[in-house]
Formats: sequence, structure tokens, C-alpha cells
Amino acid sequence: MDLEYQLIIPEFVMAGLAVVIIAAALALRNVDQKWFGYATAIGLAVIAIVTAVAYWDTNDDFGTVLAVDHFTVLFRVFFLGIAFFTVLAAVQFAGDRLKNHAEFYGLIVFATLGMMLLAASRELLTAYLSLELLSFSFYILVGFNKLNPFSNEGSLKYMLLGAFSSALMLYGISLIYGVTGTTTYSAIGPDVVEGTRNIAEQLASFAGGSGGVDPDGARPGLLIGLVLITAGLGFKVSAVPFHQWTPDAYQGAPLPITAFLSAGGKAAAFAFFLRLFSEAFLPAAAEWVWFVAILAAVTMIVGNLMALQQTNFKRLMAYSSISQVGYLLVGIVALDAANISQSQDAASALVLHLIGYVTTNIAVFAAIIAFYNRTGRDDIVDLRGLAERQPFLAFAIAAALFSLAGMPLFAGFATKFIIFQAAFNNGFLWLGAIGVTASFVSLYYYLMVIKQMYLYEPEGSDRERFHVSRPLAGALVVLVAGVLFIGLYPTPLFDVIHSSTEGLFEQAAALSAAVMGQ
Amino acid sequence: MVLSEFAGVSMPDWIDALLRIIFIVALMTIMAFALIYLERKILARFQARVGPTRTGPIGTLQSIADALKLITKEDVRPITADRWAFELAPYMAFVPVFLVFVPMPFTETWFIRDLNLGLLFVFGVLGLNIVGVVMAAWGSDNKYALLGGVRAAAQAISYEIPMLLIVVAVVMVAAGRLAVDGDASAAGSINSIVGDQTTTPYILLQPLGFFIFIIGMLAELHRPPFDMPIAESEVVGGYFVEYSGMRWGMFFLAEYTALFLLVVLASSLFLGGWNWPFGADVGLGLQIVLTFVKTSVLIVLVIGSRALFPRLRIDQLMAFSWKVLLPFAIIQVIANGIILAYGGADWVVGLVSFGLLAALGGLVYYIMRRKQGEGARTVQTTPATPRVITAPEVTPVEAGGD
Amino acid sequence: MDAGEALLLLLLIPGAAMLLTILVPSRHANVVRWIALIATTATLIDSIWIFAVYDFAQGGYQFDLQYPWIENIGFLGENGISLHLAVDGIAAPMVLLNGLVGFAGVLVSWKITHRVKDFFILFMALFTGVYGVYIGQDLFFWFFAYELAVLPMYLLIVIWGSTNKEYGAMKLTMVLVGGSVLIFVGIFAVFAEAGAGTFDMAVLRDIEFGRGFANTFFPFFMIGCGVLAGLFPFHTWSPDGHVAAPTAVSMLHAGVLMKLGAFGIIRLGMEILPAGTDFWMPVLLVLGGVAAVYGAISAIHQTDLKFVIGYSSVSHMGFVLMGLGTMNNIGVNGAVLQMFSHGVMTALFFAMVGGLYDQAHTRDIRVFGGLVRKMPLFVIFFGIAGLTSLGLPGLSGFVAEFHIFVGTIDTFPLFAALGILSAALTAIYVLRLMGRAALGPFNPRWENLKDLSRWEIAAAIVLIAPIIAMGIWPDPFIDRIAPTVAELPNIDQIGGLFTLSSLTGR
Amino acid sequence: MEDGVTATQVVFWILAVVMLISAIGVVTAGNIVYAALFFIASLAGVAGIYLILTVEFIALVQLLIYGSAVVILILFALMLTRARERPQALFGRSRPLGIAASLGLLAALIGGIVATTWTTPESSAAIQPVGLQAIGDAIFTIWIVPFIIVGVLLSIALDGAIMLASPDEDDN
Amino acid sequence: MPPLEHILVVNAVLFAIGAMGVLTRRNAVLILLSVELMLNAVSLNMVAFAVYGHVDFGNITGVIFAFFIIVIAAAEVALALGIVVRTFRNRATANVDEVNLLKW
Repeated sequence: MDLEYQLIIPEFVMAGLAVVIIAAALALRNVDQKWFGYATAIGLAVIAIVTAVAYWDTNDDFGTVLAVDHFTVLFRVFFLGIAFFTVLAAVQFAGDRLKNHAEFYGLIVFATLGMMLLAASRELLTAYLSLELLSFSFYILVGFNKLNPFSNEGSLKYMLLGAFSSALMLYGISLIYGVTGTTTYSAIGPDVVEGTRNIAEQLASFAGGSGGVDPDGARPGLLIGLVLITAGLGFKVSAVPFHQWTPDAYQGAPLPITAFLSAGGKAAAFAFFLRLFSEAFLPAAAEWVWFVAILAAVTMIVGNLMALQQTNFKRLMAYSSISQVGYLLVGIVALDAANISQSQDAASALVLHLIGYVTTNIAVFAAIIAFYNRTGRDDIVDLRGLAERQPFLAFAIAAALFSLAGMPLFAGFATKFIIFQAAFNNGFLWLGAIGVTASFVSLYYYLMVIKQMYLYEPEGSDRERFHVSRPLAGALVVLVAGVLFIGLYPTPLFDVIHSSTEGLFEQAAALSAAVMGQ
Repeated sequence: MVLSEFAGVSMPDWIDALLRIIFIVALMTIMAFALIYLERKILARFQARVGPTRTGPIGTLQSIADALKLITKEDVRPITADRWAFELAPYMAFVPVFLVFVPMPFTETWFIRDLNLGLLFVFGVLGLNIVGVVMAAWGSDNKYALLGGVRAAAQAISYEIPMLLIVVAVVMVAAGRLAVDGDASAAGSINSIVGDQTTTPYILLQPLGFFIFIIGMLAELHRPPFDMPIAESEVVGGYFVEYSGMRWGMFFLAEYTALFLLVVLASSLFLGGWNWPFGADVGLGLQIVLTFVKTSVLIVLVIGSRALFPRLRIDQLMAFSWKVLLPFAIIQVIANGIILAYGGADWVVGLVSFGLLAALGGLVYYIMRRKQGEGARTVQTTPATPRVITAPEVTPVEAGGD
Repeated sequence: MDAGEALLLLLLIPGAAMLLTILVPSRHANVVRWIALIATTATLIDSIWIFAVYDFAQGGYQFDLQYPWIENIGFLGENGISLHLAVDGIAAPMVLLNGLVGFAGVLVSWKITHRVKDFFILFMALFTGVYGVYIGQDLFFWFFAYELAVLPMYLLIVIWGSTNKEYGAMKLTMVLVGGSVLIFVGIFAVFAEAGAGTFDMAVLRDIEFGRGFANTFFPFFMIGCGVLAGLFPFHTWSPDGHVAAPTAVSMLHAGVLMKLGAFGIIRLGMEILPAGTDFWMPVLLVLGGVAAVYGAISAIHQTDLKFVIGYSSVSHMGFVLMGLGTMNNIGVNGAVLQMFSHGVMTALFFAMVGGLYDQAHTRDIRVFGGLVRKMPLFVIFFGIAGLTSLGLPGLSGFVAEFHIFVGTIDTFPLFAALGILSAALTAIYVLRLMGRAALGPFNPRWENLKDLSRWEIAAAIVLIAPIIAMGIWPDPFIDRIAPTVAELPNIDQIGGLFTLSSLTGR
Repeated sequence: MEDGVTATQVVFWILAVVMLISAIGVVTAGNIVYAALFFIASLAGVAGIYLILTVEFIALVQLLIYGSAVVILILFALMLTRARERPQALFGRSRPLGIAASLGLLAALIGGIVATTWTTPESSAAIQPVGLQAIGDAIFTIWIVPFIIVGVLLSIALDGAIMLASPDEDDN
Repeated sequence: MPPLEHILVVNAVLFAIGAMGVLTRRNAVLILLSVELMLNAVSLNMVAFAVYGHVDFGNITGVIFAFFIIVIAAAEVALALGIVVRTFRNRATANVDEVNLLKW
């Protein structure tokens, strides 16, 4: 078997980077720990740039397990970017409040590696293992602040529920494998068409006890598998009702990790979600779309309602990110087996919203990290008077929160508009309406945060203005600019995304062409 | 199959199976008795004593006398012990060892079954006996028993890893050599590995492997100098401190059987098992003799080490496994992989392995020198506090910033 | 006329000012102020130019300008979303209105000293958003601008406001954004139903929507926009918001922002979904009438100056909605005129109240008295606003309300009576206000009051000029509005009756 | 499938029953150590079924890995809970709900399994043992990437576990 | 060989028992054990599919999958116990609902 290892050089380099960082820390004990952070960041940036330049035109498969196409490359760069900003934001935080810095950065790199592999996987086993690589890194990272009981507790809950969800997903995968005899996405696709044909009919005939089960077509096992996979993925992306771990993990984790979790973890899970559902399960869209739609609706509603009651900023962001998952799921709902170009647009819309959301979220967290570095507090009321003490941070947080609420000028508006339009276009007016209403509700709690920053005077003993370290401030400026750019002129980004999602639908397009031809 | 061939008659399967079981039980018992006797004798010689002399000719029936004593002894169960765990533990410790007999080649044709995955089987099954140890430790409701059990488990698991890696390295070598004959996939079978050592015992190819295997074996068996789990002066007697009578005997039996089996395995893997080292195809009778000569040498080595070496500390023991043996085992596997992948000759494999062994020796020597240089004041005489048991009630840390 | 760049400038100038302001260090407050003033002056000139150059003989949409914006997204249509700008006869006066009020707002805000930089950034965002709504011709952009106009309100009120500002600001934002949710859904429904693959209003206007669809989705626009216009059951945010807001924001808010609602009903409702008007416009008229009376009655009971004006705004916006509800050319014409008139007038009101409050630190009518002795200019300007409000002939209010009444008489005579009743009630509270606060016995507590500052005077003059101009010479407005209104779908032509535009021989 | 009940099927059902009863023991035992011991029994049952399914390799890996892993598990369970000294409630408040949910899951799964037509060979003679060589070849060619990932994953799990569990100087 | 359906049903029961354990137990170690039961059910499923199907499918993906699942499970146990130990050091409990600084 001929394997083209040059396709996955970036992954190897990533692993190497992590190992080098960890090993270097063992060797260089007297070096200021922050240099490990900056070295990691530089490494990530270099890998990102080189990957983007060297692989953009690649469209090839590594064996049957990985696909290195535009989608992969886009997400590679995307994840590297996320990691880059996370590391940059984390440097001072880690230096002040954490130990084992090199392992901290190394694990971030490993998690990023997991994300990259996840986005590239075109086969369920590889995808599952990549997901676990990612999850394991996060389990550790969430509990990284090991003397802090919150951190520890978040990690414990995350780990247990994560393992449970993996088991659910694996069972689903096993059923899919049992029915189709393969775990490769592209091979599942055609079988799915066969397997889910008239499932309702089959179930009815089975329930009727007529014994008239079509011997070669009755495969509700496939549907159960799909539902279980969706449920497992629901856990990973923290969709309601599988979201219980999210607030705890978010609140417990060290702040940069909360940022990374909410940005990278979610983005990776959705990259997987998207590739799986568009390459493998798209033909059966009619069978699962209702399930995902309900999931999306419940997620949007519950996420936002729960967020209303929060007093801790991290917890607020956790519920906020849950509701964002609802919006992202709308993009999955908009996939349409009958209309491939609509599906591709929906997928692109999803990715666009994802990128917008991630940029925004990292911006929020970078700002909060800068605040936390100074104050060590993360309740919403602690933000009081931030506009006086550090207007730039307050502005960045406000802008990002408005973006999350879907207000114009910022990324959230345009991307949400597009993603809801995708759902409307696919006949899910009610879902879009729920989404719009939910984001209206979300404005309330974002405003509560903004109010604290702008309305009140600083309180407590520490009311001085303070400085944000240069790299962090620079990162924030870039992020906020990104949020504005996506909000005002998403077209170029969308074009890039659109060209990257093309590959996801080649198979489906061929299939539907074949159906047309019949 | 084997026995029926030996007997020269064909018989139904169930009789065959029964015969094999009887064979195993008999062999195991005999070996255990012999080993107990041998150990007492050899140790006594080391200590300038004579050992048992009264029972039977030069004390040869001593083990049987011991067994009789054990059988007639009252079986006591502490009142606070957990009934099920306590009662079942000896069996859990005993049965896996019993199973390990299955793939052991005593001669070219004398074994119960030539499993294709024999090596994996040995380690997979043998590992289970630690469950019995832990059950005993916990079920006894005795602090020392628990300590001993925890130590035993930690030790067993720690040394299992380098041992397994070394077995992997051996299998790699064997597979490379067997592939020449056309069937590399047989490398998992112990008998095939032995069969390959007609002229070259693998101790020449994998001297480091042999070293690590023996060390690991000692640790697995809780033999001195790695006997902390059952050290009387530290934990009174370890996990079976509360046992008496035949149940205690079963633990002992299991231990000696395991010793015998591992020694057979070591001789099969590294010393050529039933092979005459100079390539002549010897007959069945001589094969048995060869096997037993080789195992005996190893047995004397094992028993002798009890008399020769002082006991380590538990932390030294763990550190030695994780920080010395494991890295060297990994390096050995990688080195084998590289050499074999590029078709290196056997002598290269052997040389590299020997080089690694020398490096290991040098490293250990260097560390010991440095430790001595640091002076006596750093020597700890007590084991690390067993905090796992005495961990105080920790009040939750006050909520606050990270 | 094809100078769409003028429209683009309306967005670019404040936008650029906003960016520029961000870059100015916050300690240079005066630089910030001057940037704002220059920007608003420029936009005012631009607005006036647009208003003047708008070719009313030709009518329809002019200054058409279209740039591609968000493309290549299949389900957003083949043309995607474009930056499509244009003004018609209704939008032109609104653009002018915004220019005037924005300019005056900057003048009035000169005295703000707290976080000047932030204030003007947000002010400019609001200002840009309002322009965007008036000139946007693409539903996406329209909605974008609409939200952009609503968004800064919250911060503006929360930071610089007064009197229960947290509550007021939150209520205002949530109600308005809630309304925009309806608009959002409506926009998508329209897009999907049209199937034209575009958000361009120019295209959507030409598409006939079914009656059932229109009847279903018209209220999405009517209520969604109506909320902003102070539609009756949803009006309560408005007085609270007004009271809480700082002066300039109140001005922009009452003067311009509320008009966005009525404007939205015209743009989205009447133009795109004309089939829904038959069923829903009477409802709008009834609600408008109720708001007019209710607002007036409430205003009578208030003691806080701003509450009085706030409820008066509700009342006047009720007139606007009534006018729209008539669905005949005169009524709608009047509604648009009233939008302009009320915009300038109420801005003047708030400017004056702000000027007073900054010195007196109270707005309780009962404690004032005889202010004319200390603040003659204030009383004069305030009086002009009040008289406009009660519809004194010769001032803009009269022209507008007269149109509305005439239109209403034609369709719903009963409601004309209601409207006239509310005008009478307006007279009561305005005159009471004047009598109590401005004239009346002097309260010595106010010995130290000074008259208006020059910035406020300038602002007032800028605002009074159009009031008087429209009052005595409404033709420029009617010339522009009437033909456009006449072209609206489903409009009854009742030209036989008295119209001022007949004076010009058209 | 052959007709009638073969010896293999009998053995299978014995193993299955042992496995399931032990599994129930795991989730209902009132003592953590018992639960862990039941778990071992269950694992042994699973390993036996692997053997019936002719995949000795997986069976042995199961014993080897779980055998060790579970022993550690029990050890920590012992150390951590001190079950003997302080009896604890091992069930959460939501017990009935959990039981109901899992029964629902079970019903759905069995329904789906029974209703589905699975692809199976004509007779069990066609079922060939999965050879070790085949597994090895597959792992090191097709599945090399997963194999590498697992390697990375194991190292970070090890690293993380050590880092988290190791005592700190300000640990009390 | 038992019919495939029998094996699958047994696995489903095992899986459901595991799920029940996760949902009803509150001790972290016990939850972990229950998850392991679920994973066992999954690997058995995989192996069964592979063995019964691999004549037709010509692959042994299921066996490989089972192998990897077992490995992952071991890693999971190791890591989870690391976290549990850390919890116990910090809080002296391993019951997940006594670990409740954060709302569950």
C-alpha cells in the first residue's frame, strides 16, 4: 500500500513541536517560562503559514483514512490560528497562575493536532481517535490548575460525561459499520441511501407484526446508529440535552483553556460533524434532519434561557456557547439531500458562522484573560467600571458580545443572517424564527455584562487604570478587527470557505446525478 | 494430541483433556515441592547451614511434610474480613498461573497446546493473578495486607511493561528470522521461537532482553531483592498475612509455580529451551533434560539472588522500572525495528543489544556512585510514608481564584 | 439624476468620523467634538443637497447606487446582497431631517464632558445607522442599518442617561430588538416567497405577493417596525427611554429613530406587501388613533418635562400611524410630513429640556415658574416647539396634521374626530406647560439660571428654521412627497379635496 | 447457520449470562470492590465471547490490558473510598429516571437490531478466523494513522495522569 | 456459531446495563466502570460484525476498531483515575455529587 506521508507532514511537525517544547522545558529550567509560550506561538504561526501556502492546492487522500483537501487545509489553518491566539493570550496567565508550563503548551498543541486530524478524517475510526486525542488533551487541560477544586471538578465531570458520550457514539458507529460494512465516509454514503429507504414504512410493517419485512432493505439499525452518533456528537459540541458538562468544564478550566475549549473544541467537533454528515449521511438527510432540528431548537432555547441566570462570566459564556451551538446546528439542518448546491452553501454558511463565532469568542476571552491577569476575578459584577479602567478591553468585550448577540457591524450579524437564511431556504422557517428569537433573548444577558462595564464605577480596592501586555493587546486588536471584517464584508472569506466545502459534496453530487440519470 | 501421540494410542478428546489436566496438576505440584525444598537447601548453603535433613533422605520429604501440616491446619478467617473476597482470593491467584502451563514447550512436542499467540497468552493470563492478590489484600481487612497488596500490584504492573516490551523485541527478532523460512506470523508461538534457536540462543541476540526479563521476572514473583510486598520486616508478610492453612498454601503454590513457569519461559525465549546449543537435533529424552538443566540454572540464580542481594526500597524499585528499564526496553524495540527493517545481520542485533546492556550497566553504576558520593545522610531507611492509607480528611479548599 | 455617491457619502462621512474618533486619544475631547461637528456639518450639507437636487418632476427612486456586497452564497440569490442605495420623495425629507437633527444633536452635546470620545463614537454609529435605513434599498442592508441604529442606544442611555436609566435602556433595547426579530422573520419570508433570489427592494416591490401571504406577514413588518414608532400597546418603552436618554440621544431618538418605524411600515409593509394593507391598515389606524389620544392624556398627567414630551411623541407618532392607516394620498402625505415636522419639533423640545435640566438638575414642572425672566430665549424656543406641537397654523405641525385629518375624514371620519380631540388635548398640556413653567410666578429657587449657551442656540435655530419654513412654505416638501406617495400601491387618490400641493399648480 | 444448537452456542450463552449477570452486579453492587470484581468477571465473559468469535488476539489484549488497568482501578477505589470505614450512598437521586432511560435505550436498540436484516454469511463454515497476521498487516498499513494517533494519545494520557495525580509542594 | 442477532442482543443488553450504571451511579469510579462496560459492548459488536461480515466485506475493520477501543479504554481509565485521585486529594471524596462546587 502506497502511503503519501508528505501529506501529513504538518501533523508530524505539530507532534514534534509539542514534544520539543516539553523536552526543552526539562532541559532549560532556568529560562523564563513565558518564552516557551512565545516559542509555541511562533511555531504554530509558522506551521499555519507554511501549511496554507504549501497545501492549499492539494487534493489527495492519505490511504483511506485522511483526506487532504481544501476543507482540511482550511481547518488546519483555522485550528492553528485558534491555538496561536490561545497561546498568545495564555502566556501571562500561565506564568502567573499555572505550573508545568511546557506541558500546558504542549497539550494545547496536541489538542490542536487532534483537531487537525479530526477535520481531515474521512473514516470513522480515525475520526473517533482524533476526537479522543482532542478530548483527552482537554480533560487534562481543564483540570490543569490542579490545586483549584473548581478546575478539578470541571475536569472530572467533563471526563466522565465525555467518556459516556464516546461510548454512545461508538455504539452508533458500530451499528453503522454493521449495516454498511465499512467505516469510510465515502463508502457509507451509497449504502445509506439503500439502508434508510422508507424506514418509516419498514418500522410500521415490523410493528404491525406482518412479518413482511423487506429482507434486503429493512435496516432501522442504521437510523439508530445515526441517532446515537448524533447524540454522541451532541455531547461533544454540547448541544442540549447533552450539555451538562459544559458550564462546569468552562467555569473550572483555566481561562485560556475555556477559550480554547469554546473555540477550538467546538470548531473541531463541527468540522467532524460537517464532514461526516455531508460525505456519509447526506443521502439520508430526510431521516435525520428532524432529529438535528429539534436538537438545534432545544439547544438555542435552553442555552439562552439558562444563560439569563448566570452570575459568573465563564458560566455565562458556557451557556452562550451552547446557544451558539444551536445556531451552528441550524447549518446542519439546512443540508438538503435533494439540492446539493444548497447543501454546499449551507455547509459554507455553517463554517462561516463557525469562524465568526470562534474569532469573536477568542476575542472575548482574550480580553477577559487580560482583565483576569490583573484582578483574578471572573464574576460578571467584577467587570464593574472596566470602561474606566481599561476602555480598550471594555470596547473589545462589548464588541464581541454584540457580535455574539448578532448585532450589525460585527461578525455575528452577517453570519447569523446567512445561516438562518440557509435554514429558511430549506423550509425550516420555524427553526430560523426560534433562532432569531433566541438571539434576541441573548442580547439581554450580553447587555447585562456590557452594563456592568459601562454603567458603574470601579469598585473595590483596585481601581487604577492598568496596562495590557503588548502581545495580548496586539492579538486583541487583530481579533476585533477580524470580527468587524467578517461582519462587514464576509464575501472573500465565504469564497474561500465555499471552495473548501466543495470536496465534501462531490460524492453526494455524483450520487444525485446518478439518481437523476435513472 | 501430544499425549496421545506419546502414548501411541488414539483416545477421545475428553480423556485427552483430562490427561492433560492431570499432567499439569501433577507437574505443578511436583515442581512446587521440589522448588521449596531446593530453596531451603540452597539458601542454607549460602548461609553456611545444611537446611532440612530430618524428613526423608537428606530432607527431601520436607515439602510433603509442610503440605501435610498446612492441610491439617485450621482455616481461620478474621471476623472483619470480607467473606467473598477473602475466600475467593487464593483461587483467583492460583487459577491464572495454572492456565499459563498451556503453551509452555517442555520439549519440541511436549506441550498442551501450541498457541499461535502463546506469548501474549502467558502475559495476558498471568497478569490476572494480581487480582487475587488484591482481593486477598483488601479482603483481609488488615493494614499490612493492604499495603502489601498495593505494593504487589504496583510492582507487578510496573515490571510487566518493560518485560512485555522486551518480549516484543524478541518476537521481532524471531519474526525476522522466521520470515526467512516463510512464516513470520508464527513468531507469537513460544515453540516456534524455541525452534528457531537451534544454533543461536537469543541471549546472544538480545542480552539486554535477557537481563531485563530476569529482573522483571524477579519483580513479578516478589522474589528478593524485590520482595517488598511480602517483606516481613516491612509489612509483616504482605497480602497473605491473614491466611492460614491450605489457603496460604495456595498462594505459596501459585508463587512457586509461577516461578517455575517464568523460568521455563525465560529459558525458552533466551536460552534455546529444549535445544542442544550446537545444532544437533537431539531426541525427546535429551530435550527434557536440556530444558530442565537450563531452568535449573536459572532457578539457582533466582534463589541465590535471595541470599546475595539486599532488599530495595519501594520507591527505588519503581524508579528503576520506569526510569531505567522502560527507556532501555523502548530503545531496544526501536533499535531492533530499525536494524531489522534495513535487513541488518544477526550479529548487528546482538551487538547493539549488548551495547545497550553495557550502557545500562554503566548508567546504574554511575548513579550508584553519585548517590554514594552524596553521603550517607541522604539515605532513607524507612520506606516512603504510605500516604495512600493515611491520607487525612482534607477539608475542601476555599473557593477562590485559580 | 445619477449621483449616488452623495448617498454613499452620507454613510462614509459619519463612518469615517467614527473611525477617526477611535484613533484620537480620549484626552483630546475637543478634537473629538470638532470631528463630530465637521462630520455632521458635511452630512447636513450633503443632505440638503440631496433634498434640493431630488428631481420631483421625475419622481421615483433617484441617486441609485449599487455595489455587490455579499456574493456567491447560493441561497442568498444569484445577485447576493448588494449595497443598494436610493432615495425617493419620502426618504429625501427624512434624510434632511436626519442631517438637521444630527447636526443639532452634536451642538447640544458639546457640553458633555464624561467619556466624550465614547459618546461621539456611538453617536456616529447611530447616525450612520439611521441614514442607512432611509437610503437602503436592500433588505439585508436595511435591516443591518436598522439594527445599527438601535444598538448604540443602549450604551448611550446607560452611560450618559439619567433617571432610571438602566431600566429605561434595557426596556428600550429589548422592545426594539424584539420588534426587529419580527422584521427579520418577515424579511426571510418575503425572500422565500418571492423566489426572486434577491433581497433588493427594487425587485421585490415589483413582485405580487399573494393575499394570504401578505396578510400573514404584513403584521410582522407592521408590528416590528411599529414598535419603534410607538405603536399603541408597545409604546411604553418610548417615554421611559426618552426620559433616561441624554439630550442629544433623546433628540435623535424621538426626532429620527421613531420615524424609522413609520418609515419601515411604508418601505417594507406598504411597498412590498401591498396586498396586506387592506386588512391591516385599518388596524394600524385604530391603534394610531388610540395612541394619539392615549399619549395626549398621559402627557397631561405627567410632571416630568421629558415624560410630557415623551408621551407627546407617542401621541404625535399616533398621528403618523393614523395617517399611514388612511391609505389615501393625503393621509399618507400628511403622515410623512408629520414625521418630518415632529422630528424637528421634538428634537427642539428635547434640546431645550436638556438645556434646562443641565442647569436645574430637575425636570419637575411643578417646581418651575416664570422662567421667562431668566431664560427668555429658552422660553421662546420652547414655545415655538410647543406651538408646533399643538398645530398652530404657520408652523409645520399644522400642515402635517391638517393633511392627516383631511385624509382620515375621507376614510374614517370618526377617527378624524378622535385625532382632533387629541390635538385639542395637546393644546391643553402644551399650554399648561408653558403657563406653569415659562410664565407664571417666578420661583426664586431659579435665581442663578442662565440662558441657553451659544451651542444650544445654534442648535435651536437649525431646528426652528425648517419648522417655520415648512409652516409657511410646505411646497418643497409636498412636491417631493406627494408624487411618491401617489405612486405607492393601493393608495386611494382623493385629489378632489383640498391639497396644498394644488397651490403649486400640479 | 447450522440447524440446532451447537456446543459453541451453549458455551456462548453460558458466557453471555455470566457476563450480563456480572455486569448487573457492576451497576448494582453496594460495594465498590465488589463492583470492580464483578467487572472483572464480566470482562472475562467478554474475552470468552471473543474467543468464540475466533479473535484470540482481541481476547488476549482484552485480558492483558483490562486485567492490569482494572487492577489499578480497584486499588484506587480501595484507597479512595475506604468503603469499609465509611459506607456511602453509591446511587444518585435520579436512580429511577436512569433506569427508565436505560430501559428505553435497551428497547430501542433491541427493536432496531431485531428489525434489521443483517448481512451474514450463508453458513458459519464461511466464517474464517481473523488471523494475527491479517490484523498486524492492517494495523501497520491501512490503519497506520490511527495507530500513531493512539500512540500520541497514550503518551498524553500518561503524562496527564502523572501530572494531575502527583502531589504538589503546596498540596495539603 | 451463535446467530449474529443473539450476539447483538446480548451486546445491546450489556450496553444498556452500562448506560444504567452511568445514569444511576454517583461514584466516579463506578461511573467509569459502567462506561467501560459500554465500551466492551461496543467492541464486541464491532468484532461480531467483522467476523460475520468479513467474508462479504473483505475487511476486518471491526476487529481493528475493537483493538483500538480497548486501548483507548485503558488510557481513559488511567487518565480518569488521575483526575479522581486529584479530586480526592483536593476534596477527600470521589462521589460526583459531593463534588458540587459547581452546579451540576
